[in-house]
Amino acid sequence: MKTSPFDNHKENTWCPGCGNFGILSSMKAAFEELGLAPEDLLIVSGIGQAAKLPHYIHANGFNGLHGRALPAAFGAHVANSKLKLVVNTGDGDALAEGGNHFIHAIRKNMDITHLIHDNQVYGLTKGQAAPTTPLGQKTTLQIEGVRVDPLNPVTLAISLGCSFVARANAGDQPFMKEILMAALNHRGYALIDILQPCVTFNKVNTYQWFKDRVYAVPESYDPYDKVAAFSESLKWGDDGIPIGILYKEDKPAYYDRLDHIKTDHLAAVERKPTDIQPLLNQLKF
Amino acid sequence: MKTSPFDNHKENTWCPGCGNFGILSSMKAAFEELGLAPEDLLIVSGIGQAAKLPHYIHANGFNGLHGRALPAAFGAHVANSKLKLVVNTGDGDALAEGGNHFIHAIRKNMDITHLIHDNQVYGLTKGQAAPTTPLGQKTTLQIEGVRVDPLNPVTLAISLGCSFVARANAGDQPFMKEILMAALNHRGYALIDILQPCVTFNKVNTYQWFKDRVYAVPESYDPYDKVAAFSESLKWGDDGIPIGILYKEDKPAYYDRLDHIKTDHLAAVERKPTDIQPLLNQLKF
Amino acid sequence: MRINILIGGSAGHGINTIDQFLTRLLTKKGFHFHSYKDYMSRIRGGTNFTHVTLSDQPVHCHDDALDVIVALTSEIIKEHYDRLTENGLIICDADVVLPEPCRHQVTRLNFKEILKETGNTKGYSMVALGAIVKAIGLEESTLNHLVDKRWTEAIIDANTKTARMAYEATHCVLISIPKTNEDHLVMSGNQAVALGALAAGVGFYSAYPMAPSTGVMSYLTQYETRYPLVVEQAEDEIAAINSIISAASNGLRSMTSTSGGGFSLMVEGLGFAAVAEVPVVMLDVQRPGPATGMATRTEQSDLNFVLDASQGEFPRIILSFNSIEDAFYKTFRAFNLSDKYRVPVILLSDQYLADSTSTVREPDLKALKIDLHLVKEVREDYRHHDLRTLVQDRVVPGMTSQIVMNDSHEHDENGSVTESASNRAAMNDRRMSKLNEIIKEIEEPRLIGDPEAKDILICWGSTAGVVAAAVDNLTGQGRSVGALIFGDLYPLPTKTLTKLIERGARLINVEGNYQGQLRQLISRELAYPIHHSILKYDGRQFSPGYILKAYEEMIQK
Amino acid sequence: MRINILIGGSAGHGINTIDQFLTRLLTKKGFHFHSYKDYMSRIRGGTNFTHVTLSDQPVHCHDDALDVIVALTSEIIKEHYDRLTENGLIICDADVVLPEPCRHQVTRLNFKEILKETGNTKGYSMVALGAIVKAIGLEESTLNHLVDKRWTEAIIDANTKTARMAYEATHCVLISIPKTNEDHLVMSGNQAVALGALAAGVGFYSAYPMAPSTGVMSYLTQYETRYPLVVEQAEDEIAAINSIISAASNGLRSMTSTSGGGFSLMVEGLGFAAVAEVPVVMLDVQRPGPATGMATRTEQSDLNFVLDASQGEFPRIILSFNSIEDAFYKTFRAFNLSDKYRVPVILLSDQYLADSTSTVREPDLKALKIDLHLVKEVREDYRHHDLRTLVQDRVVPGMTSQIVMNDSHEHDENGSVTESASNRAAMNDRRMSKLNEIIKEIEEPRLIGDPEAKDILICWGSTAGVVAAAVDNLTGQGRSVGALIFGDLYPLPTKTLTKLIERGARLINVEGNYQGQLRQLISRELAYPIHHSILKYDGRQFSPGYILKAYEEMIQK
Ligand SMILES: Cc1ncc(C[n+]2csc(CCOP(=O)(O)OP(=O)(O)O)c2C)c(N)n1
Ligand SMILES: Cc1ncc(C[n+]2csc(CCOP(=O)(O)OP(=O)(O)O)c2C)c(N)n1
Ligand code: SF4
Ligand code: SF4
Ligand SMILES: [Mg+2]
Ligand SMILES: [Mg+2]
Repeated sequence: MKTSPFDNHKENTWCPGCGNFGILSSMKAAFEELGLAPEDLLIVSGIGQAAKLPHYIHANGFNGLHGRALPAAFGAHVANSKLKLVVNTGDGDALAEGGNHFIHAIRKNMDITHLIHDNQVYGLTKGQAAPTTPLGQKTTLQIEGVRVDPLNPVTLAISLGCSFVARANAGDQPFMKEILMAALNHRGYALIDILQPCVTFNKVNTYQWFKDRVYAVPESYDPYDKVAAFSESLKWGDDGIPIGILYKEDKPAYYDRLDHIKTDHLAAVERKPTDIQPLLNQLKF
Repeated sequence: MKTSPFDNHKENTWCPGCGNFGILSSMKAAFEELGLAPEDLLIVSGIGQAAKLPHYIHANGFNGLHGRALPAAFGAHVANSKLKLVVNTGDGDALAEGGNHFIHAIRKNMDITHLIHDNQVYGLTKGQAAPTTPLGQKTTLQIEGVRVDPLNPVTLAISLGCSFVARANAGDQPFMKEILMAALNHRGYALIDILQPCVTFNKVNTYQWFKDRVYAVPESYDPYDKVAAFSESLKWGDDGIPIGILYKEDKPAYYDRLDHIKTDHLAAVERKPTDIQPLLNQLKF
Repeated sequence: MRINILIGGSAGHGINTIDQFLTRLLTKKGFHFHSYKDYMSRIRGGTNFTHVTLSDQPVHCHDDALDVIVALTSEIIKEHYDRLTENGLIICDADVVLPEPCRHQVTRLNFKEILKETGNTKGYSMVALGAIVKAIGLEESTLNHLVDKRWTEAIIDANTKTARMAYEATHCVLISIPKTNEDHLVMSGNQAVALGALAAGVGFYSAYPMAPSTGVMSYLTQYETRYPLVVEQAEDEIAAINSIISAASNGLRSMTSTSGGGFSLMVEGLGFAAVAEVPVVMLDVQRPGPATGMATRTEQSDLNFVLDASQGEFPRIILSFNSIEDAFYKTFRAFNLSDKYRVPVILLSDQYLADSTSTVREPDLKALKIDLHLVKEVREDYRHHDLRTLVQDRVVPGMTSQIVMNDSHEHDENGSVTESASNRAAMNDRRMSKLNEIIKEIEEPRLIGDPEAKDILICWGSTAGVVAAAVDNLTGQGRSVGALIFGDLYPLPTKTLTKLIERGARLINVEGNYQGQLRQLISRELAYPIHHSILKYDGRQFSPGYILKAYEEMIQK
Repeated sequence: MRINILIGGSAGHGINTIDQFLTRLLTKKGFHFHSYKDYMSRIRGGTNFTHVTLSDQPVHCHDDALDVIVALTSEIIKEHYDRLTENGLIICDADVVLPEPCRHQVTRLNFKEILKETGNTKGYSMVALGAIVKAIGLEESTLNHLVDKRWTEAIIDANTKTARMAYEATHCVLISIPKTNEDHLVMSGNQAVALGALAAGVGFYSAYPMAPSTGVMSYLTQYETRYPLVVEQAEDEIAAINSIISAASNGLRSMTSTSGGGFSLMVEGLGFAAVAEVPVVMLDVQRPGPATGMATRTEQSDLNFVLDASQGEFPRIILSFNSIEDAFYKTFRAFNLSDKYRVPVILLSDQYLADSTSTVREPDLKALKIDLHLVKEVREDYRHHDLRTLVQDRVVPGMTSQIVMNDSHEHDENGSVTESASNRAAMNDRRMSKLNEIIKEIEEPRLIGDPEAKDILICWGSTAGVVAAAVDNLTGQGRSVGALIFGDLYPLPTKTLTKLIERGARLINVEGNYQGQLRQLISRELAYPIHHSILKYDGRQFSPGYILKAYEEMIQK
C-alpha cells in the first residue's frame, strides 16, 4: 500500500467498508499533490464518525464539540490565517447540532474547506435520522419513517451565497480528489457535500445507489449563475444527483475584509501592556 | 381610537414611531376579521423588542427565551393543535440565536404563522447588526460597517421549501393585514418577513426608504414556481424589494404527518398508569 | 448464591444478542439476574462484553469473581482471566489464546466449524448460548425457547440446532442454583425510565440522540401510536428543552433525556422552566466528562453541575436511581412532583444503570395515581404566579376560556414583565420557599446493614447496588457495617443523616467521581465534614470487591 | 466627605450625557467620584437615573442620603425625595410636582424656556449641568470645558450658553468640598475589563450582545485597528465560546463576555476548554435570573452556577471584581493565570459595577508582564497533556513545525482518544491536581476595619465597596467591626478565614442573592456554618445604609 506523509498509526475504528475511508485517502492524496506538509494543515472537526478523521491523519488536529467545528475553524482562522483549514463534519454535526453555525459561517466567507460526510444518518449514535435523511426513510429510531422534509446542504449553501459549493461521491475517489484540490485552491468558503455510504446503518443510500444516480455537471455548466445553480441543486434521487462544482461566487474572503489586520498570523504579533498607554491617556480629563 | 377585543392595558415600552406598532395593529385587525377570540390564540415569542409583543395583546402568550420561539411553538402545537399559533420574533431572535430552529422548524411544516420583525438591527440591545443588516452598514457596534454578508430570510425560507413565504411592509398596514390573513389561513408554516423600521437605531432603512423601494409582486406572479420565486427573492434595495406572497408549496402540515395521532388536542387525552399493562406483559418471559 | 458469567468479543460478534437471549432464558427458568454492558464508542471491532449475574434473589450489581468466561477473542481472556474462580470455566473459540498453563476447566468450541455444519453462518451467539446453558446446569429443553417473533421457522430451526450442538460439545457443568417461582419482568435502566414516563402519562418526548441516554427515546418511539404520544428527535438539545417546556405549559406531560453534554445545552431552558413555573422532567444519564469525555462509560459526576445549573436562583428537585426498579418509580413520581410544585425535576441515571438489564418485580399500576394539578374551569381570581400561595393548580391555554401568559422574565402575578424591586423580592421568595414544602415529600435515604454500626457507607444513584452487595459481604463475615443510600438528593433530606452524625457514626462516602460530590453537598447543607471517601473515576462502575478492598485499606490506616 | 447627586428622568432625556460631562468636569476639577446608572430595559420613556457620589477620596459606591436631586420628571421626586438631606437641594423642570409643603431648597428652572431662548432645543442635559455646577460650588469657568470632539463650534457655543443661563438661574450653593491634586483616569466597569484585556494582549474577542456585558465589546471594537485585534459579534454564545477556544489553542489570547443567559449556552464549551487544557477568559456580568430575569438590574447570583457549570469535573479559576480599578487588574491577571495553568478563568462582574464609572488611579503598565507559556521551538519529547508535570508550556500549530492535537474526549498524553481506565484516572488526577498549584497564587481576601473585631462582615464582588462604606461608617461611630472582602473566589482561599474562625469571630455574610452563595461555598469547603446573613435580591445593589440597618437589626436580636 502506498504510504503518505499524512499517515499516522492510530487504530481506525470505522466499520470496514465505510465511505469515510475513501474520503480520508482522497484528502491525503490531494494534500500531497498540492505539496502541503502536515504542519501547514489544521484539520478541524466536531463529533461523530466523520469527525474522528483528524485522529487518523498526521497533521495538526482540533477535535471539538459536536456541532461546533465551524466556530472552531473560525477561531483558528483568526489566530493564524496561514494554516490550511479543513473541516470534517457529519451531516448531523454540520446541519443539526451545528446548523446555526453553518448558515453564519458561510456569511463570513472565511477561507476554509468544509467537507460534509453526508451519510444521511447518525453513524456514531447508531442510525437515527440526519437532516439529510429522505422523507419516509426508516431508521433505527424513525421506525415508521422520517416525517420531516430533508434538507439539501447544497441548495442551502447556494441560497446563502456560499462562494464555492460542490458535491462529490465517496465511491469515486479520483473525482473526489479533483474537487478537493479545487476547494483547497479556492480562497473563501469551499463546501463539499460528500455522498458517503454508511454500510452499517444506511441500507438505502449505498455505493451502488449513488453510482446509479450521480452525474457530473457538464462542461457547459456555468457555476456562476446563481438561479441556474439553485435549480440544478434541487435534483436528487431518481432524477439524478449532480456532482462537481455546482456554484461559485467571487467575493472577498473573510481575511480580505479585515482591512485593519496587516498580518496573516495574528497570534504571532508581539504585544506589551504598555501598548495601551494611549487609551489610558484618553481617559484623563 | 378603535378598540379591539385584543387590546390589553399594559404600558407599551416601544419607542414612539416604532414599526412594531403597525404590526401589532394589523395583527389585531386580522384576528378580528377572521373572527378569532383571544382564547383561540397563542402568541409565542423569544426576546427582543419584537418579542415583547405577546405582552401587548389580549390573548394567550408565551414569551420564552431569546432565539427559542420556534421550538416553543412546536411544543405548543404538539400539545394543542387547535390553538392558532402566531410567532413574533426579531431578526436576531429568529435568524441569529434562533437560526438553527428556523431551518429545522420549516422542515416540519408545522401549522404556524411566523412573523419576523425585520428591522435589520438588534433593537433591544441598542443597535448592533442583525443577520439582515446590509454589508457595510454602520451600527452602534459595527462602527466601520458590517463585514459579513447579510442573510435574506425570504431566500433562505424558499430554499428550504417553506410552504408559505411572504414579505410585508410595516409602513403599509392594509397590505400587511391581507398578508397576515392569508398566512393565518394557510395550513402549514407561513413565514412573513416584515420590513420594520427601527426609528431609533436604523437610520438607513426607514419608512421612506422602504416606501421608495417596495413593489407588490404582480397578479401574474406564480408563487408555486420555486426557481422563479428564488430568483425574485434575490431582489433587494435599489433594484426594488418585492412584497406579497412570494412562494407557496403544497405539502402536508406537521400534524397531518402524524398518522397515529387521532386527536387535535393531545393534552386533553385522559391517561392512566394502567394503560401500560400491555407493555409490562411484553417484558415477561 | 450468585453466579457470574462474562461474555465478550468484538462489536459485531452479537454479544448483545447473547445477553438478550440468555437473560430471557434465565427469567423463564425463574432466576433473578443483573446484566451490564461494557462497550466501546465504535460500531464494529474493539472489545465489548456483557456481564450477567444470576441468583435466586434480586440482583442489582455485578460481582468481581467470575464463574464462567465466554471468550470470542483473546483480549477477553487477557483482561478477565484473573477474575475467574478456582472452579471457574472458560468457554472459548478455537483460536483464543489461553494462559499457559491454564489451571481452569476449558471448553474450547470451534465456532466456525459448528456454524459450517449447521449452515448458520451468523449464529455465533447461538453457539455461545448453547454452551452457557449447559455450563450452568440447565436442561437441554431450555433451548426450545430460542425464539423471536422476527424470525422465520427456518431461522429458529437453524439456531436451535446450532445451540444444541454447542450444548452437547460442552462438558463442564456448574452446580445448578436454586430458582424462585415469582414472575418477574425484565427491563433495562433506560426502559424503566420510559415505562415510568408512560405510566405517568407522558404525551411528548423530545430529545437529541446522545449515548447513553438514547435508549429511552428508542423505546418510547415504538409506542407512539398506542398511547398516543409524540416522540420527536430535535435538531439539538436546546430545541428539545424549549419545546417540552412549551408543551408542558399547554398541559401535556413532557420529558427530555440526554447526557451531560446535552444537559449543558439545556441549562438556560432549565432556568426558564423554573421562572415560568412550568413542570418538566429532565433525565441526565451520566457519562464521564468533561466535554465529550467517554461516550459509553460510566460516572457519577454531574451532581454538582445539575445542582446549580443555570443563572440565578430557583427551586429544583433532583432524584437519582438506586436500581432499575427504582428508575421506574422515580420517573413516575417525578411527574407528579413537578406538576404539584411547578418546578423542574432532574433525574440522575448513569451509563452503568441505563445499559444494565435485570429482573424487576411487576409494579402494581393500580396503586399509582396521576395528578396533573390543572385548573379545569374558569377561576375569577386566578393568578398564574399567586403570591398568596406556594402550591397551586395552573391554567393552561385551551382547557378553559381563560387566557394565560408564560414568561421568561421576572414577572408579576399574571406573568407580565415588571422591574419592580418589591415584586422581584416577593417572587424570589415565593419560588425559593417552595423548597420548604418540597422537602416534606422528599424521601429520607435508606439505612441498610447494621443501623447502629460505627461505620456507615454513604452513596447515591446506581452505586447503591454495589454498596449493598459490599455490606452484605461484610455482614456475612460477621462484621458490623451499615450504609446510607440516597435516592432523593435535592432538596437534601437531612434527618437520618443528622441522627447518624449525632450518634457519632463514622461516615464514609462512596462515589463514582473525583470530588465526592454528595460529600460536598452534605458539607454545604449541614456544615459537616465527611473525612473518609472511597472514590472511583476511571470510567468504570465500582464492584463490591473494589469497595471492600478500599474499606479494608481505610480502616487499616 | 462625600456629596451625592441623583439626576433622573426618562430614557431620551440625556441622563447619560449629563452623567458623562458632569463626571468629566469633576475629574478635571480634581474630585474623585463614583457614578452608577439605574435604567429600565427599554430604549425610550420609563424612569432612569444616574447617581454621582463625589469626594476627595476614591469612591466605590453610592450613599443613601442625597445632597442634590435633579428631577426632569415627577417620578424622580416621588421615588427619591425621602432620601434628600435636610440641607439638600432640588433642581427641577417647571412641571415637576413637589411634595407640599416642600421643606427643601428648590431651584425650579423652566428647561424649555431656557432652551428656546438659546435656540438649543436638544440641550436638556446642558441646563442640568449648568445648574449642578453652580449647586456644588464650582466656578462658572468650569463650564468652558463642555466640549466634545464630535461637536462643531456652533454646538459648543450653544451648549455653553445654555449651561451658563442655568448656572445663573441657580441660586442655591452647597458648601464646596476639598479637591485632590492627583491625576486620575475615568472608567466604567466594563471599560476596565476591556482595558485589562488589551493590556494582557487580547487578540480575539467574540461575543453575542447581552446586557449588561455589551459595553466590553463596544469599547474594544473601537480599537481593532490599533492593536491589532479582531472583535466579532458571533451568531450566538455557543459560537463565541467555541471560536475563542480554538483561537486560544492557536496561541492567540482570546476572551468572551456575556451575562448569565449567555453563560448558560457556553457551559459545554467551558468543559471543553478545560479538558483540552486550552486557556480562555470568560466574563459573566451578572444580572438577576433565572432565565431572562431583569436585563438591566443587578445581582450576585451566578457564583454557584459558574462554580460547577458543565458536566464532569475539572479545575477552573473564579475571580470577582471588588471595584472598577480591580476589574482592570483582575482581567489582566486572568490571562496570565489561564495560560500558565491551561485552565479556564471565569471573571464575575455585575450590572452595578459594569455600568458604574469612577475615578481610577493610573495603572503602572510597566509593572505588568505578559506570559504566554508557549513552546517556541521543537521539543522532541513534547506531550500535550504531560502526565509527568502539572504546569507546562504548550505547543500551538504554526509556531514551530511541531504538530499538535486538541481534543474534547478523554485522551492520552498526545490528545488521542482512548478508553483506557488507567489513563482516564491519571488524566483526571492531572487536571484536578492543578488546583493545588493554583491555590498558591490565589489571593487571600482583604481584611478591613478592625481585624480583631467580634463581628466580621463577609462579602465578594462589587458589594465590597458598599460594605467598606458601611464599615467606615461604623468605625466613624466608634464601633468595632471588620470585613473580609473576597476577590478571588475559587479555588477558595481559606487561610484568613480559618484564622477568623479559630479566634471565634462572628461571621456575617453580605451578598446580593437569596441563598448566600459564598456562605454556601465556605460551608462546602470548610464545613463551617455562617449563621448570620444580610441578603438582598430585589435587583438593586446594596447601599451602605441598608447594610447598617440590617446589621443593627441583627445585633439587636
Ligand atoms: C451535545 C451533544 N449532543 C449529542 C451528542 C451525541 N452525538 C455524537 S455524534 C452524533 C451525531 C452523529 O451523526 P453525524 O454528525 O451525521 O456523524 P456521523 O457519525 O454520521 O459521521 C451525536 C448525536 C454529542 N456528542 N454532543
Ligand atoms: C441567550 C441570550 N443572549 C442574548 C440576549 C440579549 N438579547 C436580548 S434581545 C437581543 C437581540 C434583539 O434583536 P432582535 O432579535 O433583532 O429583536 P429587536 O429588538 O430588534 O426587535 C439580544 C441579543 C438574551 N436575552 N439572551
Ligand atoms: S457506522 Fe456508518 S458512518 Fe460510522 S463507521 Fe460504520 S459505516 Fe461508517
Ligand atoms: S429600538 Fe427600534 S425596534 Fe426597538 S422599540 Fe425603538 S424603534 Fe422599535
Ligand atoms: Mg452522518
Ligand atoms: Mg431586530
